[in-house]
Amino acid sequence: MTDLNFLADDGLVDALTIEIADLLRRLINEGEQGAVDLLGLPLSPSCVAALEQRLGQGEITAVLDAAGRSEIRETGFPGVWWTRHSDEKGRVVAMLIEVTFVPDILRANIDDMALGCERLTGSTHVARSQPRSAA
Amino acid sequence: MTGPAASPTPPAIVPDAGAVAKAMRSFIADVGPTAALAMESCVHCGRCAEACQFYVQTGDPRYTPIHKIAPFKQAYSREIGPFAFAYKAFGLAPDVTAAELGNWQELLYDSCNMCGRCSLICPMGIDIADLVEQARHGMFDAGLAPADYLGALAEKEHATGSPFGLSTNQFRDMLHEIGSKHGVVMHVDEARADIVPTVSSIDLKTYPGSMAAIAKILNHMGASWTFRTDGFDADNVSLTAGDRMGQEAVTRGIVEAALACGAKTVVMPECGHSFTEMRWEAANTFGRELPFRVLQITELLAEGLNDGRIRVNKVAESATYHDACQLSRRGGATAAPRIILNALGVDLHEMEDAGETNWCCGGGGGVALIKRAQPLRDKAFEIKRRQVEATGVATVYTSCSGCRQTLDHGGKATNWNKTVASLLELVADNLKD
Amino acid sequence: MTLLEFARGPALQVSVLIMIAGIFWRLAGILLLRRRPQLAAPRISPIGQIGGGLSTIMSRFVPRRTFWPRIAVSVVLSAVFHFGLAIILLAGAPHILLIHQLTGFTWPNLPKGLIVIVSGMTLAALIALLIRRVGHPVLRLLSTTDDYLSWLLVFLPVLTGILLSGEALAEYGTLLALHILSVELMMIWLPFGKLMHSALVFAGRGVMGANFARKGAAT
Amino acid sequence: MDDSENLGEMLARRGFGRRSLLKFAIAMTSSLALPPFIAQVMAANLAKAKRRSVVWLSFQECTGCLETLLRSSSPTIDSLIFDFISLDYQETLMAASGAAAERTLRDAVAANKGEYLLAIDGSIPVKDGGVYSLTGGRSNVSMLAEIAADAKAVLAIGTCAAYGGIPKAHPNPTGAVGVEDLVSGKPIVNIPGCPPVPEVLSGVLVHFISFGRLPDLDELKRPLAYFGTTIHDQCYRRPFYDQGKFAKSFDDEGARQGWCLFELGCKGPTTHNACASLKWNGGTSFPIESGHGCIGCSEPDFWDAGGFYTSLAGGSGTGWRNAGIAAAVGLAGGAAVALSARRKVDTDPDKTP
Repeated sequence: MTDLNFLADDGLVDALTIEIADLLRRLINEGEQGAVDLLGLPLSPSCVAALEQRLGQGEITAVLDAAGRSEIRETGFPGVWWTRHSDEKGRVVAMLIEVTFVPDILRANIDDMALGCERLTGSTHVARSQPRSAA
Repeated sequence: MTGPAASPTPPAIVPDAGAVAKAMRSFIADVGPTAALAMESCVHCGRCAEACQFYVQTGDPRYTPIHKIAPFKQAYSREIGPFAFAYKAFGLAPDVTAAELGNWQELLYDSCNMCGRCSLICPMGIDIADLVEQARHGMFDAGLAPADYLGALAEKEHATGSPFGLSTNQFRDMLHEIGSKHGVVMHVDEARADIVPTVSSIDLKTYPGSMAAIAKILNHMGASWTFRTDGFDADNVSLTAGDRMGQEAVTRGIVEAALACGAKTVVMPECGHSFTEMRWEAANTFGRELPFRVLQITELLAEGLNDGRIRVNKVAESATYHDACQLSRRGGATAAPRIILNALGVDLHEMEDAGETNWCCGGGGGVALIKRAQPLRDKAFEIKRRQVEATGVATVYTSCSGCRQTLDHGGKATNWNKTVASLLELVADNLKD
Repeated sequence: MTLLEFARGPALQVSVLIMIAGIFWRLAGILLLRRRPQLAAPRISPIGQIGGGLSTIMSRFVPRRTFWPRIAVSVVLSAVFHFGLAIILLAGAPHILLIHQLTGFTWPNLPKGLIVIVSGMTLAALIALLIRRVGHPVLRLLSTTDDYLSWLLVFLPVLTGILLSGEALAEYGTLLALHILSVELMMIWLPFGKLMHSALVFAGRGVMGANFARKGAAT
Repeated sequence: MDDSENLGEMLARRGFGRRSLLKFAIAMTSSLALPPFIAQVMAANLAKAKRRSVVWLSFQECTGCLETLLRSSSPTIDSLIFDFISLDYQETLMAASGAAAERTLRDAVAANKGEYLLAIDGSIPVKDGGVYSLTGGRSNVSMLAEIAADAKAVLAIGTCAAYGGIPKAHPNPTGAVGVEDLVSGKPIVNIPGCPPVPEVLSGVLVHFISFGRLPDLDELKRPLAYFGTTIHDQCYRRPFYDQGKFAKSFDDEGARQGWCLFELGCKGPTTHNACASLKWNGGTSFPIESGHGCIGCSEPDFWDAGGFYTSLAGGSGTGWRNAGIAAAVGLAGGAAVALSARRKVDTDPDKTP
């Protein structure tokens, strides 16, 4: 199929760059987080690649393995994160630019920690040898 | 479009309502499929104005050709159009008011030569000249033909058969007088003859020489011919006035005279409308095909020159030729005059738009016979004057006395240094015995 | 029954039938009037007269050279409009498709971009023609409500056609419905007003051509 | 699975932590075309969401909608969500039947009065008192009326439940109608499609569970997030449409090149659905991508909107017979008028001979 993505990619990339810079400025000045849902925008694959190239690579790349693989990468601009979520079949279900100190998904969740804590205490030899209390 | 000049608007003539109704009915009586198709097709594109000498020279939008039949088109739509019932039910096309019709006298007579130039430019193929002629029937029946001169002449023609009220005896005497004056044998009212030449009243009054010329040429040809005083006047002023009864009477006179002497050919004189009437309308007016041929004088001369019955000397002269609209554009006899001029060896310089798309001299269709139309005629003459001067020649030949008279008057009014002459007389003057 | 289904269904049927009935009514109403006899001896044969008629039908598309200077604007504008409309209708893909579905004939179409350009020119010509009709003293004198109504009923289909090709102002379904409805309005008015000239022009020119050829006169 | 456990706990028990839930919420927010920050709120609400009772009534239907919604693919979050909602009554799926099924239905309705979700697939025949579709001897019409009364919201799943669908196609012998024609005074959401796109239902359910109300709907009560644009606007073959490159038959060169199927009757331009973006069978393909034009199955009365293979640009002609009649009427009228015109002219008193 002819590649019709010659449309002015750089035009779109510039527009997105300006918006991201705006969000970053607001985060810095007012501490307000922001995000851009890339899947919601009519972006062609080449345009996404051009944006990715524009934002570049940062110091952190995190991989999340939960209900499919997700990659949370800090771009070349601190506070600007590129998040790509895929489901078990590898289909990209969400892709966004998050402008925040640390994306929420990286932070451990209080409820998970509570359950984890129980399991942790239950995992010692002592705990394992006692009869289990009624579930 | 030259600057709009204030053309003289005649006093509005207000006929009574009965006359208006009569006018509409008589117009409608003539409307057949062709006229109906024409009126239904107009898309109001305004191009016909750009071909009409009176609009072009004055810039007055009222002189737009198709506008000239507006009241009658209204009547047609209301009375016999395909959606007449709707027009009436919704009152779409109001009845033509008396005042309205009165204003149209100037549009249908003074400013229309029925020359048909507008019909050539019309993208819808509407023969506006034909519609104007039918509209004039309505105007005449409503007593709205311009009284000064055209109307008067038509009345006389209706009564006596000649617009100037000449009796047959007076006409016979005039013919013999012309014959003796020009030393030409005149055949008048003979019982049998192959060719019957008819006479235009203008020639009788202003160019008697042309009668001598016809006689001289017919004698030269050794043809069996005769004038017939019982049907001599070809002018048919009634036609241009819109008087169908008068028009029919004149036509019937000529046809019956020709039938009486067993003519094989009737020759129309140097005149436009008479040719149109006799060649194309007489059979319809008479009701059956005519047993004889109808030729315009130039057609006869061209035929004679071609088959040797007429022999002429060469004339070393350069000239131009003005086509009469009814002969060339409307009548299809454009070639004959060229054959004649060529035979005479005339160095012919054709005017711009010569032949089918020629500009009218401004006097045709009875306009020459309307006094108050003089300013309009002068404006139309300006075109013709420019065209003739552009050829650089000294003489303008024509084969229609109407044009000749109009160009003469126009020339005199502007002391024009050109001579306007008759092609017929040129042939007669150069016969080779 | 959405607006589009109405436009493509009953409205299309009714308007086409009204147009057909109207056209035949008007033609019959004209051509069945009493014919005035033509008894004068013709200059050429009946075949020649038919030839004259056909040649006039074609010749009147291009006015005689001598008339051009005075009617150039009218000729150019109406030519751009009529040819534009013809190209849109005969080379536009959806129109060819419509004809194909009705008659089975089909032929290659021009790319949509070109058709949009042509439609733009057609629209511009229409607007210029309207301005001229209102501005020019002769045209203003001659024009009736039918002229302006007929103009509007031709302008709307071209306008809605352009909007439809843009597919921006509203949804495709709505734009297509508006386009079809505007064409239907035009079809309903066609037999009763000036648009009838699309049929009468050939009859008119043909009759004049034949009559004049009969007289050997200029066609 | 006791009723007190909330969704967060159930998911955790099944090995899905809060990150998976947040990831799912982010995906759903994007799918529902909601602003990105909503994901946090959605995730929080989902975690605390209590089990929501759902009653599923199947009326005059072909079970196609049910089949497409209960995918068998590996347990993903949204399928777990389906497990989470307690599908208290579904005739095809539940073990009980006959009188026992009816009791279950009555109990579920009574227990969750005013709180349960009513999902319906299939149209409701109303002709002859609704006799054409009965469940346990009771007409669907009366069942719908009774059970819809206490529902918190009604989900009409599939074009049949939404607009009457194929049973309603001309001549509609059973007098089939959609849910919205019979139920009023209740939030109703139509999820048309024959069958509908599965993700749409999960989107609507998640939205309802997270925010307690239905997502924004268009004038035909369809979720704007999924039905806001037409297939045509999202179609990957749109460039060919714009260039005028159309397949003329299903196996010509154009079709093989993947050109636009407009001329082969595609109803994409007038059909609102998310097929072109969400695609089917887990994003594999959708009708146009597989070479067949869209048949407009998510639009009301799609079955009667002109043949699937006559293009939108086409029109149903009048037929030569009708055209002939019109011409004849015209000719007769014109002739009559012309004859009366002739008579008028002939009887004119002062007509010249």
